[in-house]
Amino acid sequence: MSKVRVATIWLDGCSGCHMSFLDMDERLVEIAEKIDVVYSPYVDTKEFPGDVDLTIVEGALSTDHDITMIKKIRKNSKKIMALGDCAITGNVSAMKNLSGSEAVLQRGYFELADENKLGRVPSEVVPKLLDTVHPLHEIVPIDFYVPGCPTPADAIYKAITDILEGKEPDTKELTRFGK
Amino acid sequence: MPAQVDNRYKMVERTMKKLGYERSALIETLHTAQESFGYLEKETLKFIARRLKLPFSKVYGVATFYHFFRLKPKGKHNTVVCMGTACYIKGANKILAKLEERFNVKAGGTTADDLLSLISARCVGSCSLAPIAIFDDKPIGNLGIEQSVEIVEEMIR
Amino acid sequence: MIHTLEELEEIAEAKREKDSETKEELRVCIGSSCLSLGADQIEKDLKEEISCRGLKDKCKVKGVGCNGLCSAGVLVSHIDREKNSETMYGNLGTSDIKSVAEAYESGTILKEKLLDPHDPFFLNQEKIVLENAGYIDPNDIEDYIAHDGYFALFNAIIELSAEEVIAEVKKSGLRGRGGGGYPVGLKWETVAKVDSEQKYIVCNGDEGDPGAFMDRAIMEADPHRVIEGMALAGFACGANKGYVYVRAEYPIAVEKLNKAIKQAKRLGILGQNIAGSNFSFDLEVRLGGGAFVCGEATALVTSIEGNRGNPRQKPPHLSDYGLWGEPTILNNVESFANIAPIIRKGGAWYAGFGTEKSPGTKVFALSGHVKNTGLVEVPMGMSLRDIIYKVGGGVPEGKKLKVVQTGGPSGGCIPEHLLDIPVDYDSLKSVGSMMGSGGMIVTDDSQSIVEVARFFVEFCASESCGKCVPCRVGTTELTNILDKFVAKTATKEDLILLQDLCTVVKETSLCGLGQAAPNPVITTLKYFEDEYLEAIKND
Amino acid sequence: MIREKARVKTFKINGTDVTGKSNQTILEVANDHEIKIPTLCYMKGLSCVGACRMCLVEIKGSHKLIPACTGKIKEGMEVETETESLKKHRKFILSMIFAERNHVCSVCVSNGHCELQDMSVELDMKHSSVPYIYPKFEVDASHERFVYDPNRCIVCTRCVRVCNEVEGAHALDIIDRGINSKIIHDMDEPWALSESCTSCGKCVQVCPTGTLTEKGVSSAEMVKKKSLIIDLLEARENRDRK
Repeated sequence: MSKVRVATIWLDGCSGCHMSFLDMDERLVEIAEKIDVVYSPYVDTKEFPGDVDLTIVEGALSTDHDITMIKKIRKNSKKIMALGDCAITGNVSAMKNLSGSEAVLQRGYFELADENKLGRVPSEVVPKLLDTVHPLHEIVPIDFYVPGCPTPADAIYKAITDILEGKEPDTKELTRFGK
Repeated sequence: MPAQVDNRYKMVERTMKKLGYERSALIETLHTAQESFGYLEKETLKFIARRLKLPFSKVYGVATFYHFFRLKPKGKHNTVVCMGTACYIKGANKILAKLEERFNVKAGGTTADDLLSLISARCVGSCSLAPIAIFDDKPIGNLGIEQSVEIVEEMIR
Repeated sequence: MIHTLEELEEIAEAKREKDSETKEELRVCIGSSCLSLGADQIEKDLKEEISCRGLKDKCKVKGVGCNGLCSAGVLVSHIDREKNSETMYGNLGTSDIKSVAEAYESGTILKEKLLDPHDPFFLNQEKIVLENAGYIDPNDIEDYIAHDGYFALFNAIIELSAEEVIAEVKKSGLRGRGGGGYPVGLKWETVAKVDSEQKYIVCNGDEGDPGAFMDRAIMEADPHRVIEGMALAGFACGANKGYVYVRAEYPIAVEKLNKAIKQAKRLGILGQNIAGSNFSFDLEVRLGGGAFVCGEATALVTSIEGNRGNPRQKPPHLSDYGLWGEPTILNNVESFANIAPIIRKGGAWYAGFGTEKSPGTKVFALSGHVKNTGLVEVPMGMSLRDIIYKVGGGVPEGKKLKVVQTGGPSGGCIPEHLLDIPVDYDSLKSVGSMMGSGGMIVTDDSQSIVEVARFFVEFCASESCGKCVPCRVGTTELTNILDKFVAKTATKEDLILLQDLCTVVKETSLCGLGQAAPNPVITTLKYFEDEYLEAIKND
Repeated sequence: MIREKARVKTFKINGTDVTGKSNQTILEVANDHEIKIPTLCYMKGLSCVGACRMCLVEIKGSHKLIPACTGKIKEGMEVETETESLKKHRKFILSMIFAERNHVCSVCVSNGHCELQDMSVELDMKHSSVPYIYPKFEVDASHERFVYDPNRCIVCTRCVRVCNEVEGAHALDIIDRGINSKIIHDMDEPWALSESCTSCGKCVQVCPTGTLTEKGVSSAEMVKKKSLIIDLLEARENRDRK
């Protein structure tokens, strides 16, 4: 039996959920026997591949680039798992929505900056902020939700093994919003 | 104490007395207070709360629940645009939008120079004359967009 | 102070005699709509013109309540008692008054302002509630008495038992005119049977539906009729205190009611030992504050008690636990306005109008894209098409009718192809709308249906009291999603969400406002789904 | 008002026979029989308002859903508390509560001790069915011992009720209406300046979320005393009257 093609991606999040992923420790070996990681911050692939069985997405959608990516991911993936509170609720990433992008840029590039040589908000290389940060499911349909901040390794392990066994992931006992 | 010298407080007091200082007199009293003072200031509300032996928070809760009550002073002139259903389908929303734009004030607000308060009403019950607006207590029906601007301009001149 | 039917009859006779001294009358409609057009000035000017011409003894100028045909305001009727004729002028401005007076003096007719009394608008109506509107002076209790006023009350107190009054109301089949359509007689009977020392009669005059002004017209044109109906309810149910809860936005109605109550008290028609009996009934007016939700029974009652108008979960119903926890009858203005004629002429007479399950007549406020806007009273069961085309004169400017909205913001939109349904409680419900209080707003095909739905939902969102979650959050979410449909940026998922939201808000909200708030969306989705689909962007 | 004598009534909850006194609510009888019905605005000892709609139940023969916290029991009634449609409705309504304000659990002092958070697990609500609204509210940290963060409020009004009904101060109430409803002190003044607040802290103890919390505590410490109110009421009932 060929291995399940899995991608992981980190959009607007803190990478905490990816760290948690690594916290699965020796269980990673067990999982690695069943999956091929075809795209991930852990591996060196530049382009998001086609024909992915499962994509695990950390983080919310904050920029035009995030939107392009999630649409591409949806197109290229059979299943998508929203991992962590940012992906599911917007969480900390979406707290920006209370003040708006302009205020956040002001704060980041001027008020808190020691030195802003450009004298303005950069418009190249850095993707453009959306007016509103969205959780994934507000833009594309999502198949599985595994909350947590960050999602504990046990919950990630349970979710992945459940999915590999063809079951709906049941992580109720292991994680919740904010855990 | 201003309550003893101010005639407006006397009006309020009269309403409360008429209703036996019952707690249920609150809304009637607020109506009288708004009529006498033009709007409901916190000081006025606290006066009423003390006289009727009601909690401050409750009085404030009631005063903010009912949209008839104003907690801020009105402008010198006011325009009430009816946004009832009949007026809406006859374009009242466009009149309101135009007035908001022309006089730089949002519905429910007062212009910076305190000249004009723009108010949107739920239904003034004159649906036959839709769209209708009330300019300083004078209702004018079958309004046109430009006409409404002209009337307000004339009014605040 | 009057104590007997004979004394009441004396007042009526004296008034009629006094009236007959002046053979003719010029009646100026001073309903709210005509007032907006300067009717008060016209009344004043006309009085002056007539007295200048030395015609004061021959002709009386009097202000009367709403005549109904508001779109032709200001209206002036010339009544000639000897010839038993009525000439009606419409579309009058202050500049026309001289010509009206001249025409009157010279015995000619002002042709360009003449309204046809045989216009289908007048012919197809049946006036019970509005029988006095446009005829009597609302400021004059004697005028009301001279038009059979308070005879029902005195007759009931002197001749009938409380049970007999209730029996007549039950026989009439009258259903609550405020929207729900609950049988009035049954409601009264329930409260009458409750053993309690204190009971209350409450009249809902809050009329919060935008596009509805029936109750306003009744209170302004014929306030004593409401008082009589409430006093009869008090007699029938053993209540000695009543409240009329009126919108603060209706200052004229408030003024007329207060004046009427004062007059009735002076004559002993309200107060202690009415008609020499041991029945006492007192009435007070209470002002609303501009909250649509206060049309809901439990919210209205808590508002009278001086609180925020939050509804509470029913049961218990008002008949068990109403105002200040006491058994309470709550009906709206139009319901009470029907009572006096029912007691005067009998329940069976009333049941002869309308349909079997919705007897009587109903007053509608016709507005929007229809030629004759105004107040109409028609027998129940008349088809929507007849009301709009025969009475209302159809859609102007040769446009096509798209929907008729009945039942206020929480009612439904009825499309053209269903116009032949009879207008009664059950038929309207069967097409997803409801009777409501009687607003009837006609929309022509220039209107986007999604925008109409959004308008109503936004109304409910801003009128939600905020107590229960589904209404507080759900109506706002509905508005936000409909914004996307209006902007044509909605997705397929939004359409599903819209439907889900409608279901949850409808089924789980605490009170009628929330439960009915999705109705305009549900009906427009049912009849105009294509307009929603068109608003979905493809990408 | 006529008070009827409490009589024992027998009826069914989820097919099981239960008994209760006629003045009891469905929720009270369910609790007595250890049948769990989800609740948020309900708190034993306070008046019932039926606002959160979590405890909606079906009653056979009626098409209307009734909140168990206000619904009085009737002889022979058949109550269902866990039908598929009820579960679906509850989850959807819970979504609405989450979407209404800014419930960012990860940065909340009540994280781990929050009834709203617990409810998301209990009802297995994995994501919000409705879009987030993102209103903005200022935090009131003026009081020396407590903090009020309206961003986390679910408008259950437990605080309003406990202050009015148990403490008797009525320092809190709601202003405005609909989606703009907001809990306030006195006339929407900073908590520290409230003339009516007795600083008893009952509102903090009954608050189901991180809206009303103690100042300067960690999320591990911010555990509310859930039985405080009922203990207090019972103690008052039994106090020595000498």
